Amino acid sequence: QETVKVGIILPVTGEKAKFGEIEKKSFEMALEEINAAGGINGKKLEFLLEDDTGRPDVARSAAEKLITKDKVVMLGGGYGSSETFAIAGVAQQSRIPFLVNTGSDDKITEKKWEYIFRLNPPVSEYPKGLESFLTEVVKPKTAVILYENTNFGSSGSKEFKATCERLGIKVLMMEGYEHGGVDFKPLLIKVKQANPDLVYMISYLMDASLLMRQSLELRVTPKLFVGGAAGFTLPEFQKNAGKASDMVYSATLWYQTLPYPGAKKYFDDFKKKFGVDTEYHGAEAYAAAFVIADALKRTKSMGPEDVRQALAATDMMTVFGPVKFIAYDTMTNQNKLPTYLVQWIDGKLELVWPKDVASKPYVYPIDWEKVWK
Amino acid sequence: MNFFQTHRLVKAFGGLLAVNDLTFEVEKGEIYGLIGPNGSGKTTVFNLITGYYPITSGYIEFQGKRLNGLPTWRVCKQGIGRTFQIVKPLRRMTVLENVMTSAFNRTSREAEAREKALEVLDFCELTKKQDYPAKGLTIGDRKRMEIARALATAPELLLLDETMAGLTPQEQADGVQLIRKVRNSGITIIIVEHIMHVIMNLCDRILCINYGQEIARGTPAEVANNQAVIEAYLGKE
Amino acid sequence: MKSIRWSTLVILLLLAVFPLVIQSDYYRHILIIALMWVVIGSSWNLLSGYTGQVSFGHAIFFGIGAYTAGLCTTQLDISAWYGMLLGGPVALLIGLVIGWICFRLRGPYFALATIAVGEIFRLVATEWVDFTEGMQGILIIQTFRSKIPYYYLALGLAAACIYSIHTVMNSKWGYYFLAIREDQDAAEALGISSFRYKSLSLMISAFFTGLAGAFYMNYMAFIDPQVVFSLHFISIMAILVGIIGGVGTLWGPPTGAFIMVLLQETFRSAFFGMLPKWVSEAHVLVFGLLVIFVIRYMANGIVGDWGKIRQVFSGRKASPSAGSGN
Amino acid sequence: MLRMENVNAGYGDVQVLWDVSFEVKAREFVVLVGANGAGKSTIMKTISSLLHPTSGTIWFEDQRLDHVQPYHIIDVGIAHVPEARQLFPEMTVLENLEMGSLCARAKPHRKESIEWVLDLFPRLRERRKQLAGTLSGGEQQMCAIARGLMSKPKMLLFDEPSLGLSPLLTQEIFRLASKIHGEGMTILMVEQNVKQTLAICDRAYVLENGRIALEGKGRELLENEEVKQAFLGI
Amino acid sequence: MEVLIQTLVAGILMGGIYALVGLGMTLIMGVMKIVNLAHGQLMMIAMYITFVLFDHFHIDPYFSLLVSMPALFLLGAFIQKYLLNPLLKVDSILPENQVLMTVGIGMILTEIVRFIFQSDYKSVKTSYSFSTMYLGTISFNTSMVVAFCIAVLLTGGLFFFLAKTDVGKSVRATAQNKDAALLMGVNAEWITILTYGLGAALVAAAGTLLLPIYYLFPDVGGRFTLKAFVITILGGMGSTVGAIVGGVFLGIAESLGATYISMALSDAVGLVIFLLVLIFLPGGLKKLTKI
Ligand SMILES: Nc1ncnc2c1ncn2[C@@H]1O[C@H](COP(=O)(O)OP(=O)(O)OP(=O)(O)O)[C@@H](O)[C@H]1O
Ligand SMILES: Nc1ncnc2c1ncn2[C@@H]1O[C@H](COP(=O)(O)OP(=O)(O)OP(=O)(O)O)[C@@H](O)[C@H]1O
Ligand SMILES: [Mg+2]
Ligand SMILES: [Mg+2]
Repeated sequence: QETVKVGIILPVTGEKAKFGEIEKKSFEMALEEINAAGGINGKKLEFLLEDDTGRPDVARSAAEKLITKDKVVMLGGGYGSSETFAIAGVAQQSRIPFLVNTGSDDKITEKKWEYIFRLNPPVSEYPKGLESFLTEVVKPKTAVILYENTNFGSSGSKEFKATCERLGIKVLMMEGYEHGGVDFKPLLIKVKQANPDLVYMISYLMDASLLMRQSLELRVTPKLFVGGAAGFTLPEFQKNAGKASDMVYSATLWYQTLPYPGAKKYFDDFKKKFGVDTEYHGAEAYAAAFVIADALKRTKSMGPEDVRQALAATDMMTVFGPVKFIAYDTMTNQNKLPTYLVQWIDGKLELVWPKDVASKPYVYPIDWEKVWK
Repeated sequence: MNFFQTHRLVKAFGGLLAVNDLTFEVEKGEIYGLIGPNGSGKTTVFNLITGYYPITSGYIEFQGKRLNGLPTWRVCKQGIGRTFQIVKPLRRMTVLENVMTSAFNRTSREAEAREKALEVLDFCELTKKQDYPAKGLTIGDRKRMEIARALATAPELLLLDETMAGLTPQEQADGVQLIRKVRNSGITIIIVEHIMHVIMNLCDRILCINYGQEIARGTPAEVANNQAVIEAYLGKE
Repeated sequence: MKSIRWSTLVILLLLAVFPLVIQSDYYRHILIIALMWVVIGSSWNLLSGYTGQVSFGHAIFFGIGAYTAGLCTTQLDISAWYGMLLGGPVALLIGLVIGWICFRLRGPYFALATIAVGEIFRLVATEWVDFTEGMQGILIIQTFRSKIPYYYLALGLAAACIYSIHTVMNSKWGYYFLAIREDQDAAEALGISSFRYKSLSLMISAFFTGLAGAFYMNYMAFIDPQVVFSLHFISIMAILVGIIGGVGTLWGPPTGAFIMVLLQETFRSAFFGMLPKWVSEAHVLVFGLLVIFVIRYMANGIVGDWGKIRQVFSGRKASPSAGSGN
Repeated sequence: MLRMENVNAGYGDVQVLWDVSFEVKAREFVVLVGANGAGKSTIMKTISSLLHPTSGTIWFEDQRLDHVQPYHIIDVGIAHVPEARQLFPEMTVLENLEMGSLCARAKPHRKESIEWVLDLFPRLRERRKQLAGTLSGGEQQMCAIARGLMSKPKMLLFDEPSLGLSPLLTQEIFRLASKIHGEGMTILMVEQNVKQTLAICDRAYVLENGRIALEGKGRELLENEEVKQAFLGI
Repeated sequence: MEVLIQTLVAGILMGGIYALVGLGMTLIMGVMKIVNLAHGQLMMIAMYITFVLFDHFHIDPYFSLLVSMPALFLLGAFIQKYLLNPLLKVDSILPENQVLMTVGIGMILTEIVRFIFQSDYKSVKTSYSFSTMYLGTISFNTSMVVAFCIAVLLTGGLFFFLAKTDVGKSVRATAQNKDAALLMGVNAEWITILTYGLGAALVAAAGTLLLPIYYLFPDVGGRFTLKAFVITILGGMGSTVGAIVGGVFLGIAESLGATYISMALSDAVGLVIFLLVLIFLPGGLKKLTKI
């Protein structure tokens, strides 16, 4: 039987494999559903998964292989921003469409590369959902920004600083750190000294939980802690940080209770199938699979130019929200999505902002002494 | 001006004075013997001359030039070659390569170095073994190679540290011949050795030290009959 | 130390016609990467295998070369190709400074110092955001869409590197390098300034590694500090290339480079998709096993122990090998 | 006490010992002489099992030694003072001596033994806290011999004990060897100081290219023309 | 002032953990002269053992020391016997072959763990995970205080072992001259196996004690290997007291660096000190403290 081949590049080994795994499973889950529902106009859809091991040079090799050897009709995946860049470079040059679903550096869609499409919002927009919350509810005067100095962390922190300045919030301190640290206390001592209203942290999973645990130890008590997505929304964060995770806010791109068709079902099915929780990365991947299938169903031929046009004409609903690739600000082929605010309340992650989609009312102000008892 | 001299040379290791106020001079063309009990500081003197250890005080002069503070390799360039008490062959290089390496001291051309090396090997009667890797040599041959290597740097002063230890009497006799030959080719030699008949046979003058200090000096006969030397070093036979 | 033989010319010729015969950009890409590793591995071997100063920090020079090229574009607004001119010399100068610091140390201490310096470079490149763009890395646009120019450039670089090393090793310097490796004290006594010659060896080594880095920038069009200054993916990989191929031999590192790059790619892609997926997931495991196997049974690498390997296959008994092959 | 029968041994493919047979009786002082590379040290290593023979047997009292592990040798009662000293360079002289008395036989007497050997070598007493690696050549040799004595052995293997020692010390060491021998110790010694050793030993073997070439009483060999020519350079 | 004191406290407590990591290394690298690039990976294995014991059998991490240390001892002994010892018998051009072997071992350990546990982050949460003691406004993390005390105890034990016992002396002797050790009746092979095993067991203690305050994933080891080198060189090769002094020194330096320079450069602070010590104080702090 003839198949339609699409290359998917994800880190399934190496340090980033944790999220690569979730995305890989989501892609596979989606693939089963797509093929069960008739595939691509009767042809079977096939995902050729390549491991980029979290390294740009390997990602590039993988892309080269998929394009020239396997002759895939398009590419998907792209987890780390650096790897995504490397893949995008090859894709653009070889004129093969590439749908990015996680790599979030703004620059990826700022190059006017017509073959590169992005499903997820760029990192600068992650705190958009937070913005209205701050202006309407908290009205903080001062803030501290902590970030891991990866591509994701440093560009995110810059954007948030700009946001703060726009909102008239004084940034008392903005400091990066090398991820994987054991002892964040020296950093947090300084935060305590600065005594800000808001602590905004862009951290991956375990740094996030250590930051909160050690804040508890040192009794760092701003009006609120907010995570910039990534680590703060995962179940492991709560598991590791325990009571230190309580009442912590986080920006997020997605939440299972959002009123998108199939969102809750995807979340439940994933849990049933693999026995573990999924989160926004998984939803991105799952949605990307359907966007790919949709475009391939609509394309005139499997030639790259036709596929590109089909992708560009996408206008559909997914578990991750509506998908439509447009040009706005400095970006092209970028999907525009709202972002949200979640909060850990009594050990559960709840969607708290915007109010109209909230799964539970937000808790504010917070009495840390009581929470951390 | 002496060809080579040390003046009030001192070397301290922590509190231990391994060389203590040692002054001696060597004339061009002679074979000068340095003897003394074990641990009296002979090897240390060599290490001071060749710059392995910094000098605590005093100075060393060679052909009117101070050697103090010169790094080892510069001392060699000045024209002083040495052998090691514990031989240090370049193990994975052949005998020829070993000697060529030191022949490069005076030339940068490979062919010239090879020629010089072959000449020295012939002189030291090692030609037959030139293609052996150095690690496969017997002790006797290793010591020969040490000498050959030191010679190939074209030294004017050669420091020999116990080159005869561990050789059979027959081999020692050959060694004595070799050293004579070296001297006859115009090279000055300072020799450290515990084997008395070698020292007595070879040396023009001898300095005997103990605890880093001079206890006697003079011709072989004078030193051999010196009471202090007999007590500290030679013993009664 | 034999002169270059006709077999070398045959290999060169085969490599030269390869991209004309094989049309797949994928295979060309793999060969380009392999050739780049030939340069890095051979350079590492000059310093570590021939001169005995085992470096765990060659990523420094690779990174410096890559960043020199990248910064040409971001800071000076000139083509990253100028990096091919500047990358080598800049790496060489940095090498001189690093040598000045680290050559006071011997053996494992030297190795540890190079690890530390390498990590410091990585951290600085990460932190000095204004200058290096930090973790955002440097992204340029590739000049050529075809692989062919990159291929011949890499081939030329590899050939120049091997030829230079061959020439150096047959000169006075070569003898001096080996002497320092075998016994530094003895070498000093023979009039060899170990510091000077170790520095020379490092400078040549850094120069070519820097060129490889500059090439990488131009070819990959994207770099960031975690990649080009990586301890694991550059420094240790350089050692693996050297050791598996055979340290202290001219053809060892090139052999090692091809084996490592090809194996890595083969396993990563699960034998080009012919084997089940878990093979791909296990590729680091297989790598580790390979390393252990080679070190355990072929201590001098594939080229260094070639005699031994041949004998195993022809069923004869191995005899102790003599001297360093070349 | 020690008997070697038809031993062949070597390193890798290179055979060094060819069909070597000899014996050392209890309380005897036997010397091995031979040119460089004749295989003297190899014989010593074979006895102390650092090297296993390819064929042949070695008996010590009633035990076969040819395939035991080297670390059992000291329990059997043999102390090997190896060529080139082989001290533990980063341990003090005292610690080196203590290492000599690890075996069950010697351990209880460690304190007395240390005093005893330090009396034998006053120089070592001066240097007892110094790291062995920084001792002069001769001091190291003394330390190695002293360490060998620490195990209260039944038999001592000396490999060129006078190498690098001053004439005075050389005499002292030979005197010492005679003294220990006089007190009932069995000794097998390799020496290049042929004249002096042959004068004090009971019997000697001459080794040539890995084969036993001559055997005889020390004094007799000293008169032997072949020996004179080969070793005394006369 | 409070900032400074809290920074110092954080540094000293971190130093306790570092000392534990360095202690195993000082035995393996300082005494045995094996540059062990698999050190962190051994620690990682110990952490997984602790994790499994906690997760499946609900055994407290402090009790699982009794399992993780012996288990790592066996693993270390296995590595030494079958992988490292055979290397001593071959004549290779670079003595650093052995270093590479440990790189390979590290890779394999990591990948095996990844095979079993995937790349997921794991952590254990005990009743005392959040326990903190306060002295005025200065906080002391209880788990770290305990780790510090155990580090002191183990250092004392190891010091006594190496300096005063015959087996300990045999360990040093074997490292310095294997043939001579054999002649002294030391079963040298067994001693090397014992030493590496002990080193592995010590780093296992570090891993187990770190787990309650940290987390684990297959790649957790690498950064600790580097720390271990820094500490060992800082403290002086083979010096047990040096390991704890070096550990605390590094902890304080990093903390001060993080507070007063930048958190992101705190690792660099450690590395720069490392280089300075290597170059200007060869022999490390041992040279100053003489132990
Ligand atoms: N690096 C060092 N540190 C401390 N003491 C040292 C060092 N090198 C030598 N010594 C001491 O200095 C003294 C002189 O040693 P040296 O090696 O010069 O003696 P030597 O005369 O050559 O003896 P031998 O004839 O036994 O070779 C000895 O007591 C020795 O212990
Ligand atoms: N470890 C080794 N590997 C290979 N060959 C060796 C080894 N040790 C010794 N040989 C060789 O074995 C032969 C005998 O050596 P041995 O050390 O027994 O001689 P020896 O009689 O003790 O000489 P010397 O007087 O020089 O000590 C020599 O040819 C030597 O090169
Ligand atoms: Mg001496
Ligand atoms: Mg011998």
